[in-house]
This record gives sequence, structure tokens and C-alpha cells, in this order.
Amino acid sequence: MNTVVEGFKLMPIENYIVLSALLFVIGILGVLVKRNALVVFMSVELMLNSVNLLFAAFSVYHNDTSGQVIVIFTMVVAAAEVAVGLAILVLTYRTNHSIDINLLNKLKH
Amino acid sequence: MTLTNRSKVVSNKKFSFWEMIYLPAIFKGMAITISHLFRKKTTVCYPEVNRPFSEVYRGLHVLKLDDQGRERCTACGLCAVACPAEAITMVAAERKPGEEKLFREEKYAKVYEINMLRCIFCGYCEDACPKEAIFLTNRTVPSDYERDGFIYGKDKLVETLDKRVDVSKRQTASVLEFKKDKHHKHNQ
Amino acid sequence: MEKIIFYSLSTLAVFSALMVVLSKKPIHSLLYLLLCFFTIAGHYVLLNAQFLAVVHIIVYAGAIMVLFLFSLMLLNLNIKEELQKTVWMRIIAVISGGLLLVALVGVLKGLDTSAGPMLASTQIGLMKNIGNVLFNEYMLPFEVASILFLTAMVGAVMLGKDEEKVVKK
Amino acid sequence: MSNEEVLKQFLEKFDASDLHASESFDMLTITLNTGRIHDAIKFLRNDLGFGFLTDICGIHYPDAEKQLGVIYHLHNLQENIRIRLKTFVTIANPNVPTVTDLFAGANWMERETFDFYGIIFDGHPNLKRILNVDYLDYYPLRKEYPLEDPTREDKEDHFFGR
Amino acid sequence: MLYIIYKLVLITIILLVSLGIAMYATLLERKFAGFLQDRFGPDRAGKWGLLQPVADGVKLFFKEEYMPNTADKFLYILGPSLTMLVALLTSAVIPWGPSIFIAGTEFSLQVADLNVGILYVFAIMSMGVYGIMIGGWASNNKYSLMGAVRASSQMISYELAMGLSIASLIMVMGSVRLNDIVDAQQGWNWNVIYQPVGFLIFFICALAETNRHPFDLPECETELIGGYHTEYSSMKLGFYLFSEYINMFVSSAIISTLYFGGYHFPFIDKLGLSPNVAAIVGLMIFFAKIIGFIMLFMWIRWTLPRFRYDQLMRLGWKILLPLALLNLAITGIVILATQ
Amino acid sequence: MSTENYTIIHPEDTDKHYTTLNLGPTHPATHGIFQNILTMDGEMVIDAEQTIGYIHRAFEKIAEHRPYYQITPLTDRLNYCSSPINNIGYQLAVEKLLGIKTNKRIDYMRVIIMELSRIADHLVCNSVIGVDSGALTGFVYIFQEREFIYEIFEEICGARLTTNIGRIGGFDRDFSPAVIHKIRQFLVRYEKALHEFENLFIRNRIFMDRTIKVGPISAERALAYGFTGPNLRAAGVDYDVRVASPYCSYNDFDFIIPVGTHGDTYDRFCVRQTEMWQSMKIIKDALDNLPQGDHIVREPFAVLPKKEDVYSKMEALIWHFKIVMGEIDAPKGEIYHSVEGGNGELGFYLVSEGGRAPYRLHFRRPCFIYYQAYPEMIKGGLLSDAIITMSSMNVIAGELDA
Repeated sequence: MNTVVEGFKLMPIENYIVLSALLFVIGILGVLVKRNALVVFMSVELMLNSVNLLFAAFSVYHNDTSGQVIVIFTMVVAAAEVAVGLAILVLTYRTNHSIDINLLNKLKH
Repeated sequence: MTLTNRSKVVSNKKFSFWEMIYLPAIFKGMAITISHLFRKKTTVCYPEVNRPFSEVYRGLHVLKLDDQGRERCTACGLCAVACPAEAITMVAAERKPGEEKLFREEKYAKVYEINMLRCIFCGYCEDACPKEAIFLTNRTVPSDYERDGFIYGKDKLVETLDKRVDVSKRQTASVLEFKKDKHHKHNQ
Repeated sequence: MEKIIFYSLSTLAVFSALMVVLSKKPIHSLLYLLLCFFTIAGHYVLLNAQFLAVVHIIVYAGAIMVLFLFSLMLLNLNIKEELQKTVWMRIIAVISGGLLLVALVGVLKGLDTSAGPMLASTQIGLMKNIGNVLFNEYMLPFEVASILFLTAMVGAVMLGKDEEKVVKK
Repeated sequence: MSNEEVLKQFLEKFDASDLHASESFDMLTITLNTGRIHDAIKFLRNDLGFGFLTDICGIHYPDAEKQLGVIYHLHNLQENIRIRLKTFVTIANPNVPTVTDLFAGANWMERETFDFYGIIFDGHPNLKRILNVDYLDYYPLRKEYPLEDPTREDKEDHFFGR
Repeated sequence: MLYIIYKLVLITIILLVSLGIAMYATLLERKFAGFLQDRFGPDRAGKWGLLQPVADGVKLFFKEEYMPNTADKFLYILGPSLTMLVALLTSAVIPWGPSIFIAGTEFSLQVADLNVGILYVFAIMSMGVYGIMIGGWASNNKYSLMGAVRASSQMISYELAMGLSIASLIMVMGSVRLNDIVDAQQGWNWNVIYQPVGFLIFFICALAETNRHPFDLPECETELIGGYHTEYSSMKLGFYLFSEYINMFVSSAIISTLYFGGYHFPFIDKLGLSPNVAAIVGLMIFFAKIIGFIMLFMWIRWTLPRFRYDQLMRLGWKILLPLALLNLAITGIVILATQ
Repeated sequence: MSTENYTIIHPEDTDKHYTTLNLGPTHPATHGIFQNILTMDGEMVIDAEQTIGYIHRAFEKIAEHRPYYQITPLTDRLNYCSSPINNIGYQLAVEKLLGIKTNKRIDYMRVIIMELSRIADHLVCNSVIGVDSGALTGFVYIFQEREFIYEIFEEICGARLTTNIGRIGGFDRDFSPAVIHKIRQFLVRYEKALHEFENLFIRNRIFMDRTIKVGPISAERALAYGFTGPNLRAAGVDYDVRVASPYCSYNDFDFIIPVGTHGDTYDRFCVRQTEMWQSMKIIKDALDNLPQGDHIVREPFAVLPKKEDVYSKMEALIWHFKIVMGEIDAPKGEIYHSVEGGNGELGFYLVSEGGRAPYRLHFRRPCFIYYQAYPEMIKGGLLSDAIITMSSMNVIAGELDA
């Protein structure tokens, strides 16, 4: 694969910026619009990924490996978050029989 | 609870170390299965090879003729009575003069039908027959596409003189001994 | 060539990301998100960050999304009507999201990107380089991350533990 | 323990007035009133060691006054002795106390008896048909029902034989 | 351009060979099972039943296409397709043999020489669960759902131990490129000698990942009828059944690549054959090893009872995972000590 | 293990979401047609309810309308894995009613046949445990021997599965030399096959894990539920009809009664396995000591006369007609006779009011009685346990539904 990819030029960094921004905003929209906690979670993952992409792009452009290492850390955090988050979700489902986030307002009252 | 002095506990649920680690038993099992790879196969390749049936097999019925080609059945109805599945139907008729070559007794079965779909091949008809007329044989009932095809009339049941079915292996030694006595009316 | 690949991947990414939000059924959102992750992996490959691409697939597609799918199945969501927020809420969300997009793009546009396009012959995305950096400069964060991971695992197990209902004495 | 001893001990507990004991093919048979059957079985189980319920089945005598009968076979495993208990009820009032509280295994046997004879076991936890379909409206093993339903027409089909 | 055409041809050949091997693996399975069980196996279609896979294929094609009307149509079709796709993808990075030289140009018998080869394999294997889960979920049947849940939890659990056993292999090899790994195993230097425990764990996990006996809980016919493919019929069912054999083929290829020297064999390497002959001999050796492993998979299947769900989890988490960790630690210590 | 030991949650009084799973009527593991409706919490079985009667054939009603000898074919179809035991058990009951005493040769022949069919029965059950736990090969190895047993039956009586073996008073024909030869051959080859089968399973940890502590039942509960046969013996009660109330000269033979400890699936497997070894020993003994004598008791009022007499003598012919027409006048009385069937105490409760047919014939079908304990045995187990428990109980739909 390195033989194939090495022939490619990199796209200008602006393209990655715009793409990441788009994905990030779509993620935010998902968080804001959806009430299904699972989909909200997925949107959060989407946001994390857009940031990851930007990190990777910048790291390549500046020829600095740290960016990619940080992506790996982000993945670790994302995985941990998902593990705990889904466990909480399952628990709320057990008590509420729903994963509508509008029902998760018991602390408010 | 112990009721007798013959009991013995036979299950051992303790694992030894080698049983704990799974592998020896697995290898042993695999050795057993692989040892079968070259054994003689027990498959009977059916349409080419037929499994030999035992001589006393209870299969397709036959209505016997006597040595002169006369039907032995006298339509006494015992087989129909004995049949637990009620598979046998018969209509009796009087023998007319001139039919002595066809029927042995004065009364004969004009219609003799066995419904092979009802028949359970229990062998009671053979037991019940006092005239040595009906026997089961070690042939099987062939398959058919129509239910009609399983109602076996005299056309399918009665043996022909050129293709007689040997049932002597089904009969006891004393009967065979008795049959040698050609003076007796039954054996004529 | 790279332009075609980049733009088709980007279009697919944005489309599938949009579908994540727009799909009615959660399982469809999930599958679109999966598709989105694959396009992002494609971008990583374009950036010659192969290790990242593969790890991305293993972690996101192979583990996280499976977990999502798993909980989706277990929760047995036979919800007839789609859970949606009110129309007002949605309009507000779209407007604020759009504003954020404008702001983000505007801010990032102003960055100095004079480094310019270069050949992707860079080797920094290879496993060896990442490993070197990860286990030298980022040793401490790495270990901290592993502790975080362990904590998350323990937490998830504790949360997910069901109190024993049918107990044989 | 022989049949005589069992009978003796049994009669000490239950008076012999409306009770009939006989022996048929080496098995003690006691016929007693429906009201006392539960106590009798309990006594046999707890005090005489008949801890094993072999069988419950019904029987129908259309000519008798009390047409329907329930027959219990109990077994004392230690002494290896069997006993048969019988009780009869009328067809209008076919109620017999259940023994499911004494023997868990009586559950299906009583359901089967109910299914075939319509004997109602009072106190049974789940008395419904077991072998026949739920919507059957008669009790097929009673003697008034012939072996085959004469109104059935499909049986005259040529292919069913006869 | 020639390069791209060559790669396309190679991809086509590998796909066809995978499919062909998988097809005949079904026959081999039935024949082998038959011979282990004192029977002949299928012997009616063609000589020794050689046309049986064709007959099966034709039969599956002409079976009624059935779809439960409560099923999610799109996902219902996606499930088997995804399984098939994922099963075929892995074969891209396997080095099938040494390079062939034609007119001085090197043609490598490998579609893509990734420098993250093992990780690629691992990534694709971790995708295998989707097809089963989606298919099982979309059929809207309790048995299917149970099969899908079993499949996913089983595959996720065994991926861990598998990853760890691969990690210790990578530590020994110092590379994740499959070519490097194969080339390091010339002569008797097979990895199985250095990593016997790792091989055992990897093999058990490969059984679990391909849903083969004794880990075939997702589809165990006596409990879940057909598991995740209970509701499937016709060619969609065929895809599921077929992908199991492709998976088996690919897993065998990977096991022989990683632990059994790939296309190398002792003594034959030393014969000093010309490169092209060596390539062909290597290819044959590789396929012999693959078929050997496929037979081993089948042999195990026809010998052992299957695990129960909780026992399977116990084996994965409480036995294989600690064992793999221990193996990793010991490997690390030995490497440090010998450096 | 009583119900008090469980915290039983009913679906209605908890907000927990339970699923129901229909195990049957046609499911690969039911090996027949009956239904278990399982209430499940994920993989765990919370409760079960059985529906049976799918193949109910009203044998008890039919039997009230049939002459005594025509009932034997009905008993074939109870436990069709060991129909000779049913046949002979029924014939023994009728002989007891009619007061026919059989000679030792008939007894020994019956013992041989019954033990052969016990082997056939246990063999199916045990190998099916293997199948349901996923190992088909052991099943195939040992099933060949079942075929061989059927060949022996075929040689004896002419039929393989629904044998209708024997007649009231003995057998329709004596053992031919081929039969003796085949039985001796069987004893040799079965020993090998059984050893092989045992090696495949009995100490294999996967199999032991699958079966130990699976579907357990304590001796008290088993007795309360009316368990008999291997299932009761697996729980630790050494009740065996062959020893408790010997029939057919069973007291001539010395054999041990294998018992288990906890009544779980492994115990049942081991008990059946040992019983097969014991059966082989009994067959060997019986065959070595097979006495001389007639193969049927010539009681003229109940047993068909010799064929040659029927052909030649008037009196014999009259008797022949009478018996075939079913006009034997059985004495009044009621009788309970039980034999040790493949699954346990197979009882025949026969009420005769005189006349040609039984007034009432009730079959005590062991399957029917112990299968009601199934929910209690599988509660709290997994689905796999439920299936393997069912196959180890050897539930046979024919016997279940009569």
C-alpha cells in the first residue's frame, strides 16, 4: 500500500479543516436534535472523530508524530467513555424502560 | 435411599489434573475419531446393494397357491378379524363348477384387498390363517405416487406358479415335517 | 487522482454523517456511522497514517460500534415513533450549529498554513515512528491512559452487574 | 410387612364402616369414601411409608350408582409392598380432593384423569386438559362414547381402508 | 498500468481460488466427517461426489427466497453480504508464495504488501461480527437474535486473547509485515517452536472467530435451530454457510503464515531451485499447509462436544486471556534477557 | 431442591422484561413433538411450561375394544426405542391375569430380548446427549450397534422397530441358530463400541462441564415426582423393578444397580452407561444358561395351537378360531403389573370384567410422570442446560402421549 499511497500528493490543509468542521457540526447537530441517547452518543463519537482527523492532518503537515499519538490517546478515551457510557445507558434503560434523554431529568426535580 | 445391597455409585465428578487442562481428553478423542478413518464403512449403498433381510422378515404379503396352482384362501375371514389395523377386506364367493382348477375350496375370496397404508406388518394374519394361504415375506412394499396404488388386490398379492415365494423358512420344523405327509388332505 | 479520492471520500463522509443524524431508526444511524468511520479511515490512509487507519478500524469499527450494536440489540428498542425534539428546538439547533460552522471555518481559515501541500512521502505515520514517540516522549500519558482504561473497565463491569435474581441455594 | 398388617394398621386409623377391602392378585385394594381418600393417602404416606405414588387413573362403570372411580397405586419402597386405593364419585358431582400437596407427581396424573373422565380434583393448581385439545367438550374415556365417532364422514373415504 | 492490471488479475485469481477452495471445503467436510463416522459421505453427484458442491449451489440458487415480513428488508440482505465481503477481504494481505520473475519483472504473489499486515488481518477479523449480528437482528426471530448476541459476545471476547497472542508474536518478529514474518521463518525457524502457547491460543481463538466447533454456539443446531441464520433461505443462507468455509480457509492461511512458515518448508528451501520453480513449490507447500489446517478444523469439529455459553466466556476471559498475558510477559522477559 | 429454594420471579410482578421462547413442538432437540414454553431472562431459564399430547393416539380407549392379543402392537408404539420391553411387559400382565406360568426357557428368552432393548434404549439416550452437546460422531459410532440390535430383533420376530415380539404365553417362534450367533457377535462387538464411546465422552472435560450439575434433582423430589428407572437411580435411589419385584426369573441373574449422587445429567449418563454394561452381563449369563424347553406355553384356552394340528385336527381348528376371534373368557379381576422399562417402571393396570377385551387398561408411562419435573429441573439454568437435560431425561413423545 505504501507504494500506492506514496505517489499521492496531499490535499491542501484547508480541505481537511472544512471537512472536519463539517463533521464536527453535524455531530453537534446530532447531539442537539436527537433524543435517543444512543444516537446522541454516536454523534459524540462523530465529533471526536472529526477532531482526530484534524489532528492527523496537522501532524502530517507539520511532520510531527505527536499529533498521531494524541489521536491514539483520543481513541483510548473514546473507548473508555463508550464502555462506561453504555453501561450507564443500559442501567437507565433498566429503570426507565426508555433511553429518551428527556426522561433523564430526575436530578432536576 | 438404599433399598438393596446391590447398588453402587458409578459417577465420578472429580477432575484429575490432566482432565482439568482439557487437552489429553481432546487428543484421546481425536485419536479415536481418526482411527475410524480407515475402518470398514458400514454404509449400505442402497439402490446398488440391498441389505439382506432376515428370512422371517415381516414384509409384503403373499397369497399362496398350492402345488396345482389353486388358491389356498377359503375366505374364512380370520385374517381380517385378527388384523389390529383393519387393513384387510375380503368378499367371499361360492366356487362355481368348472373353477376347481382355480380354487381349492368351495368358498373363495372374490375380492381380497390389503391396504398397505393401514397395515402395520404385525404378522397376525399369518398367525391366524388356518389354510397356509397368507404369509408375509421378506420383500418390502414398493413406493407409489397414488394412494390407490397401496391397496393391494389379488392381482398383486397372489403368487404365480412360475414365481413361487418360498415361505418354508417361516414355518416351524414340525409344520415342515407335517407337510411331507402328502396323504393328508391339507397337503394334497 | 488524489483529488478524486479525497472529494469522493469527503462527500461520502459528510453524507453518512448527515444520515446518522437524519435516520429514523437507530440501527440505521449506527450503520451510517460505521460507514463514516470507514471513510475517515480512508482519509488516514491518504495521509499515509496507516497505523492510525488500522487502529481506527480496530477500535472504532471493531470494538466501539460493536458495543453500540450490542446494546442496541439488548435494549430491544421497539419504539414506534422516532424520538425527536420539538421543531423549535431543532430550528435553534440548526441555526446554532450553522453559526458554529461559520465561526470554526472562519477561525481555522485564518491559520497560517504556509507549509503548503507536500508529497505524502512522510514516514511519520508508520508504526515504528509512532511507537518511538509513544514510548519515549509520551510514556507517562500512555501509562495514565492505561490506568484510565482499567478504571473504565472496572466501572463498566460494576455498572453492568445485575443483582442476582434467581439464586440456587 | 404383609397386606394383612397394612390393613390392620389402616383399620386402626379408619373405621371399617364404609370401607371395603379386598385382595386381588396379591395386592391389597381398599375402596373408601371420597371424603376420606386424602386423609387415607396422607396416613399411608406419612405413617406406613407408602412414599411413592405409582399411578393415578380413572375408571368408569356406567351401571353403578357412583359411576366414576379414581384408582391410586401407592408403593412402599422400603418394604416393597404395593397398595391400591379406590374411590368412587357420581357423574353429577365428580369432585375428588387432590393429592398434589402430598405428591408433586400427582399433578399430571390428575390432569390426565380429568382429561379422560372429567373427574374434578379440588385444590389442583392447574386442572386443565393435558393430552386432548382444550376445546374438547366431552370426556372421551367414559364408556358412553364409542371408539370411533360414527358421525365422522371422512372415515368412509375409500383410502382409509376397511 | 501493467502493475494495476496484474494486481486486478491477481485479485480475481485469489477470489476465485478462495471460492473454489471454500466450495470444495464443504465437500471435504462432508467426506471427512463421513469417513470419521464409518460412512462414505456424499458420493452420488459425480465420481466420489465431486460435483456435490455444484449440486448444492444449484439447489441453494433455486430454493425459495424467503423473507420474514417483520424483518428489516435492507438489513436482512446486508447481513449475509457483509459476512461474505469481510470473509473475502482478509485474503488481500496474505503472501501466497515467493515472487515470480517474468522477463526480469518481479511479480509478487500478494495483493497488498501492507506494513501493518497483521493489524489489517486483525481489523478485518474484528469486522466479521457485523454480518452475523445484523443478519440475526434483522430476521426478527428470537433464536436468530440469541445466535447473534452469542456470536458477538464470543467474537469480541476471543479477539482479546487473539490480539495478545499476536502481540507476543510481533515482539518475537519485530515486524508486522506478513512478508517479513514469513521470510524470518525459513528452515526450521517456524514460529510455532518459539511461540507454542501463542499458537495454541491463536488457534483456539481462530476456531472461535470462525464459529467452528467447539465454539459454534451462535448456530448450534440443537439449541438455536440455526442460530443467526434460522430465517435465511436460498442463496442468502448459502452466503452464510459459504463464508464460514472461506473464513476457515483464510484462518488456516493466516495460521500457516504466522506460525508455520508460510510457503517455506525445511529442506526444500535449501534445494536451490530457480525462483519461479521455488515460487510454484512454495505455493503448493502453502496450500498443503492450509488444507492440513482445514482438515484439523474439521477433525476437531467431528470429535468434540461444544461449550456452553458461560463456559465459553470463562475459557476466553479466565483462561485464555491470562494465559496470553503470561505468554506476553514471558516473551518480553526472554527477549530482554537474550538481547 | 424444592421450589422454596428459589426466588421465583413471575413476569407480572417485576418490571423486568422477560422473553418467552418456544422450544418445540418441532425443534431439533425435542426428538419428537412436544412443546416447552420457556420464560427466559436472556439465556437463563426462569420458568417453563410444557404442552404435550401432540401425538396422543387414545391407546387406552382402543385397548378397551380389542381382544387381548391385539393390544400388543399398541404397546409397540409407547416407547418405540425399546418396544420389546413394552410388548413383553404387557404379555406378562395378561399372563398373570390368565394364570399362565411360563417355563424357564421363555423367561430367559424374554430376559435376553428385554436387555437387548434396554441397551438399545439407553444407547439412544446417551448418544443423543452427545448429539445435543454437539458431538455427533459418538452417536454415529454407537448407533451402528443399535442397528445390529434391530437386526437381531428382525431375526427373532421379523420386525425391527415396532417389533410386536412374542405372544401371550411365549414366542411365536424359537430362537434360530442365527439369532444365537448374532447375539454372541453383538456381545463381542458392542463391548468395543461402548468402550470407544465412553472414551470419547465420559472423562472429557468439555462434556463433564456440560453435564455436571446440570438439571439436578434430589432423591426426595425425584420420589415425590414419581421418578423411576435410570433417572431415579441417578438421584441415588436404587429402585429397580427387576430387583424389587422380579419377573421373568430376573432373580436368577446377578447384576449391580448403578446409582448416582445428585441426579444431574452426568449421573444419568453414567447410570445408563453402567446399565448397558450390566445388561450385557445379563445377556451373556442368560445365553450361556439358556434352558431347553418349548418356546410357548401350550395353554389351549389362550394360546394358539400348533399349526400342523390346526391343519389336520378339528378340535385344534376350533380353538384356533376361538382364539383368533378373541373369544377367550378372561377371569374377572384387576391387576397391576410393572416391568423395568427403558425409562423406568412401566406399569400395566388391567381391569377385566370378563369377556374378550380389557374393561380398562391403563399404562403407567414413566416418561409421562417424570417429565412434569422438567421445569423444576431447568429453572435457573441456561438454555443449553435445558436442552441437554431434556435429552438426558430420555423423553419419548410416543410414551409421553400414549
